[in-house]
Amino acid sequence: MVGNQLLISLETAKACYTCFKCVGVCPVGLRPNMIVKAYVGSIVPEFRDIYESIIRDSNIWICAKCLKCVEMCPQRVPIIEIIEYLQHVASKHGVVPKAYLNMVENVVDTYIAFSSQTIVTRDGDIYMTEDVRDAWGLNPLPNTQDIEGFRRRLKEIEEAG
Amino acid sequence: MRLAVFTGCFTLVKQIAVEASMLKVIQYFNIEPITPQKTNCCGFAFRSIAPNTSLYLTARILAYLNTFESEGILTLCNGCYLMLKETIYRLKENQRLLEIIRKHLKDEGIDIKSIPRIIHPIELFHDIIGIETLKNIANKKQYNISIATHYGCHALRPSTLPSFDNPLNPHKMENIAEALGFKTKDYPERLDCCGAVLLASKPELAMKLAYSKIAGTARWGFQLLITTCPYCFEMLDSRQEAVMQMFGEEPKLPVMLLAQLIGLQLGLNEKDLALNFNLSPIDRVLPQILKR
Amino acid sequence: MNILDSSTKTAVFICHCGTNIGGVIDISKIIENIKNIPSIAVAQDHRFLCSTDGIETMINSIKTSNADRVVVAACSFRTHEPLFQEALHRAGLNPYLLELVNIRELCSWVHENERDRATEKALKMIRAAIMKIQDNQPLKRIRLPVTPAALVIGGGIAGIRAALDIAEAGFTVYLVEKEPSIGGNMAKLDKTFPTLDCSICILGPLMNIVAHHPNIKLYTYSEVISINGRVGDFSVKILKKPRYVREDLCRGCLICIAKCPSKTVDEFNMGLSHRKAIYVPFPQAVPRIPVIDTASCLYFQKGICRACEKLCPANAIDFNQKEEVVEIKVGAIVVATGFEEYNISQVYEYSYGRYPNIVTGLQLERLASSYGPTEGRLIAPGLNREPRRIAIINCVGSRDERHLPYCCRVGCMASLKHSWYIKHLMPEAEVFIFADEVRASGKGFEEFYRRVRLIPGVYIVKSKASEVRGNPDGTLTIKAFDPAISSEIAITVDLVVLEAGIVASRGTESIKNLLKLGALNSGGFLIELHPKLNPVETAVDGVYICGAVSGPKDIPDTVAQASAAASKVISLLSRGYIETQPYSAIVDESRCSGCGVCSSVCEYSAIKIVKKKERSVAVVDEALCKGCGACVGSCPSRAIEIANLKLNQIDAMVAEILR
Amino acid sequence: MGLEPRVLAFTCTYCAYAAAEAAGVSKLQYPPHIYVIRLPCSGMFKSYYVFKALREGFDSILWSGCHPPYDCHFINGNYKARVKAELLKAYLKQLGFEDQRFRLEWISAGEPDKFARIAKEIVEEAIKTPKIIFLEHHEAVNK
Repeated sequence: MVGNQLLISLETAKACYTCFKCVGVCPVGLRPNMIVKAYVGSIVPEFRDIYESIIRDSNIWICAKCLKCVEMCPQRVPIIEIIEYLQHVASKHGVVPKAYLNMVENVVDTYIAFSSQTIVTRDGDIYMTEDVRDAWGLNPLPNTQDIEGFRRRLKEIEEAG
Repeated sequence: MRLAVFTGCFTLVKQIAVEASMLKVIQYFNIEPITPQKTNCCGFAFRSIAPNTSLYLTARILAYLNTFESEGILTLCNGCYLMLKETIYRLKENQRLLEIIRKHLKDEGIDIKSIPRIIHPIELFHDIIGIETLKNIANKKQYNISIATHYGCHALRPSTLPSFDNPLNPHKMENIAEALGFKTKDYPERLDCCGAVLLASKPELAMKLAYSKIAGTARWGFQLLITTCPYCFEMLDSRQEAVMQMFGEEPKLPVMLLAQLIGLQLGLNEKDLALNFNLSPIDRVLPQILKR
Repeated sequence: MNILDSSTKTAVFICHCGTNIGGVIDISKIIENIKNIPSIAVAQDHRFLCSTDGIETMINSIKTSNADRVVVAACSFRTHEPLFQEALHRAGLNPYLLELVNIRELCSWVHENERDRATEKALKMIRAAIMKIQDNQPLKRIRLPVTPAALVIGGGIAGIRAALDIAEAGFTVYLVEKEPSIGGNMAKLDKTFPTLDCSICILGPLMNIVAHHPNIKLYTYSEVISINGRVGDFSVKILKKPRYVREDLCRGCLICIAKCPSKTVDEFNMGLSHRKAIYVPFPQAVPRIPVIDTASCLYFQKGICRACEKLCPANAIDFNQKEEVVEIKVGAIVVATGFEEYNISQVYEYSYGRYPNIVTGLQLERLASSYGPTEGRLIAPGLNREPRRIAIINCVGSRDERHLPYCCRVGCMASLKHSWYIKHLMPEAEVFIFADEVRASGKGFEEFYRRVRLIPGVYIVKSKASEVRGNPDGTLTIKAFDPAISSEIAITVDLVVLEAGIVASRGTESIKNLLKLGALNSGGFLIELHPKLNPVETAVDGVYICGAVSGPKDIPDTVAQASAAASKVISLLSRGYIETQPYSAIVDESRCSGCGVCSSVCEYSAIKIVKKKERSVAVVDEALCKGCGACVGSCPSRAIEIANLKLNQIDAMVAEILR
Repeated sequence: MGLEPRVLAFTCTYCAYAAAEAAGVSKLQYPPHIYVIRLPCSGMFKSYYVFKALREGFDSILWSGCHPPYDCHFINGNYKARVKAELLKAYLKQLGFEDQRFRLEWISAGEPDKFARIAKEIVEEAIKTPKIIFLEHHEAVNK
């Protein structure tokens, strides 16, 4: 789910006929069909509990985004979009792994998702990122001079909804 | 030919070999790489938690690279490749958001003027540089090395977006390896996930996925695995020892980048190809490949 | 024409069709409106105009009001036009003075939520028809004779049954089969579900009757290459491919096959074994005359060998045989070209084609068959031993938006039958069936399902298998999720059977093009005229379809359709004549300049330019004219028109809709 | 009430009209502004019908038949329609009619959803397109 076109049409999601193919193929043991069902049923009170528990449950974040379920689904249910939608809803409720927030913070501070770190060679030598980049004649990491404007724009964009 | 090279954060800070080897190799084929100084995260990490921001970040890359004269964007990372492809498609669908994003881009003095071609390294070697060129380099030399190919999930899937190969039964990487004189064969774990997406949030699960990928591949008797993606490389090469130890096994599968493999054939030296950063036991196959 | 000073009297009848029309459209409002049109003699509604009471009311009203034209606003002309035309006839009117307005399919059903606008639209449609009918003329049908013979294309169980039924009624039947033997897919089956009777034992006798029936002329190893003409009078060209074995001399000793040194892949055994270059596809083949396959014959490829020619005691081998084209005349055609399995190597997750021990359902039939490649011993290809554990995966390619959206209708039962085969041949084996649904709707099917469930060692997993993966030792692992135990499972087996989806056979499209049958359904199936009411008829008069060519079917349904198609053919042939449609082109000679453009666009050569009183004018042969209107579109002088669809009638409708 | 705009669909009996009826059978809903006239074959195409309907006050015209190459029940009527329709399209453009005023579509009997979709599209387009104003002769001269 990229872009706030959140509501995946119910019609494509309801095409699911519960064949469990997505469950068998999921490498991390998610139950995509249950997530789809919860999404479809989120407007019916009887299914609402499941929907809410999925959102509160951090399990939804174990999706490895390998997209195998999407490829194998015989009814072309946009499973990954539903999962990402529910992740979005969950993050709005504060359920989001810390690692994601770290990455976000990094981007806001330095344009990129990771800060410089140690790199090991096969011989056991240890270098810092900047030194390796320099030694191999590669560009240095991005300059963070005008990061303030970048931050402001990120904020405005997300609020534009 | 001029190509803008988008490295992506993980290549930038960790898997420097991906960038170093690729830049060296493509220059050999008369491709002039443009390596922009300004760059930002492709937004993959924001996909679900801040979808608009993720689109903006990718759009910013597209707009910034627009300022250079190039025939396309070569993305070194599968995740970035998917984000760039998907964003182009999404922004076409959502004109309103596109306008908002363009307004912010214009603030910075950049704009999405044209839609560039997004190029995956495999596509570059197979379709742009071409199999015939690679065959000439190999010069009919045959190696007794059986190579397992690893494309990575986001290089191929989802099949709803345009793809450089058949998303469910790709063959271009095999073609490249065979053109270089290596043996390949289909194996069931070929399209499995390396687990890297979970590396930050669920490291143990990520290691488990990497283990089943490595162990599953190794049982077919391959001598070498090749990939292009920095994340897949991290999981399968850099962390192979840790992954295997977690399950009480020894590292056993040499892993190399596609660009490194081609670079060795071109006679580039090991330092240029940054082969000292490969932590998997590539010493097992390196002498055989170097013996030209 | 202005209806205000019209001298015609029009009767209008509007059908409620229960609530189908009346539930959306305000019919009383429409009646009120059209009653004010001066030319209207009577305007009535009825709950079900097609009922006996409706028809009687209609006839009475026409008679008492002395109406000379009738507009009926109801359903599709495809369903009830003949019925209402008959009513006009009984009321003493020419049946072509009827105008049918479809306010159901084209209005009430498609605008269910917009009652007011639907009512307005229906009113306009009816008023337009009233305007149009003012210019309708009485028309007459022409009778033409019917050739008392039929062509049946396809020699599977459907074609065999249809041919036998027509032949039994005393008519000549030409049965054309592209393979060297008749029998089709049913001959490949070992047993049939749910009764488990031996397939060839019930098919074989029928094949032999076909071969010797005095009214059936059998063309095997032949193809239909052209079809021209119309219902009652088709001329058909059949291409007889050379067998290189003379049918009149061969005694069927098959010594030639025993001595042939060249081998190639056996198509009848679905590629699981080899056959000789000279071969009969299977022991019960009809006719039992060998065919030489030139692609693998050493004589045709390299000019050597000729062993069969030397050894044949009847001197039946003839390497100089040529293709032969036979031309026949028939009154009706039955298409029964059947099905084939979908190319499931495209369903990548099941790895068909990557490992030898993954077979399709039909391949398993051959493996289980006593005249198959292993003579009835079940051997896993590639492993060359009896499999101990077998997985059967259903719906491969079927019910899948990426491949075939429809159900194959036989896979569920076939998978149960296959597990029965396996347990019958190897009682110790373990069988896993992966089926997210088991569709057992036929007679005796659910009972059979229960019977198989109770067999020890048969396990049914109620989900679609996710993936099939090979192992280095040649076994295969199926990954799936079992909802019953709510857990992922990985089952390692020696043989995987994929129940493949079903598509129309490869030749169907070319037959469709020869016959101008129009579109195909997904899967390449031919479309019936009406899915409920005309399941064996097509859009082309005199052309009938039966069996799996119109969609996946099991054997009982196929045979029932074949007999249905045959009875349609018999009633056409025994009546002996057809009546043409009367909507032919008519020429206004006062406007015609004789330029001949109409004649040049007519595909049926129905228009000739004739000199009449020093002027050239176009003349239409009504027996040849199909009423397509191509001439109308081409005429620069507006001199040629289609009867009862004249230019001014269309103008009148356009003007009335906009009024 | 009021059905504005108004769209006229000429359909061939064997494909497009069959599709329109099948759309009814499947209860596919589309706007009621579209009126269907059944012709035997799309090959009956005559520019006159289109001009006449536009002149009389229809906003858009749909001409529909069977898919090329083989679907036509009358051998090649769809090709005859296509040749003339393409000419007409060019001519309408010269006369200043918008492109969406006239559409040629192939709809097979098995595509009721396509008929419904096109009906929806063409009506929506017609709603967006301003009414045609035909000037009387003297007005045209004055302009």
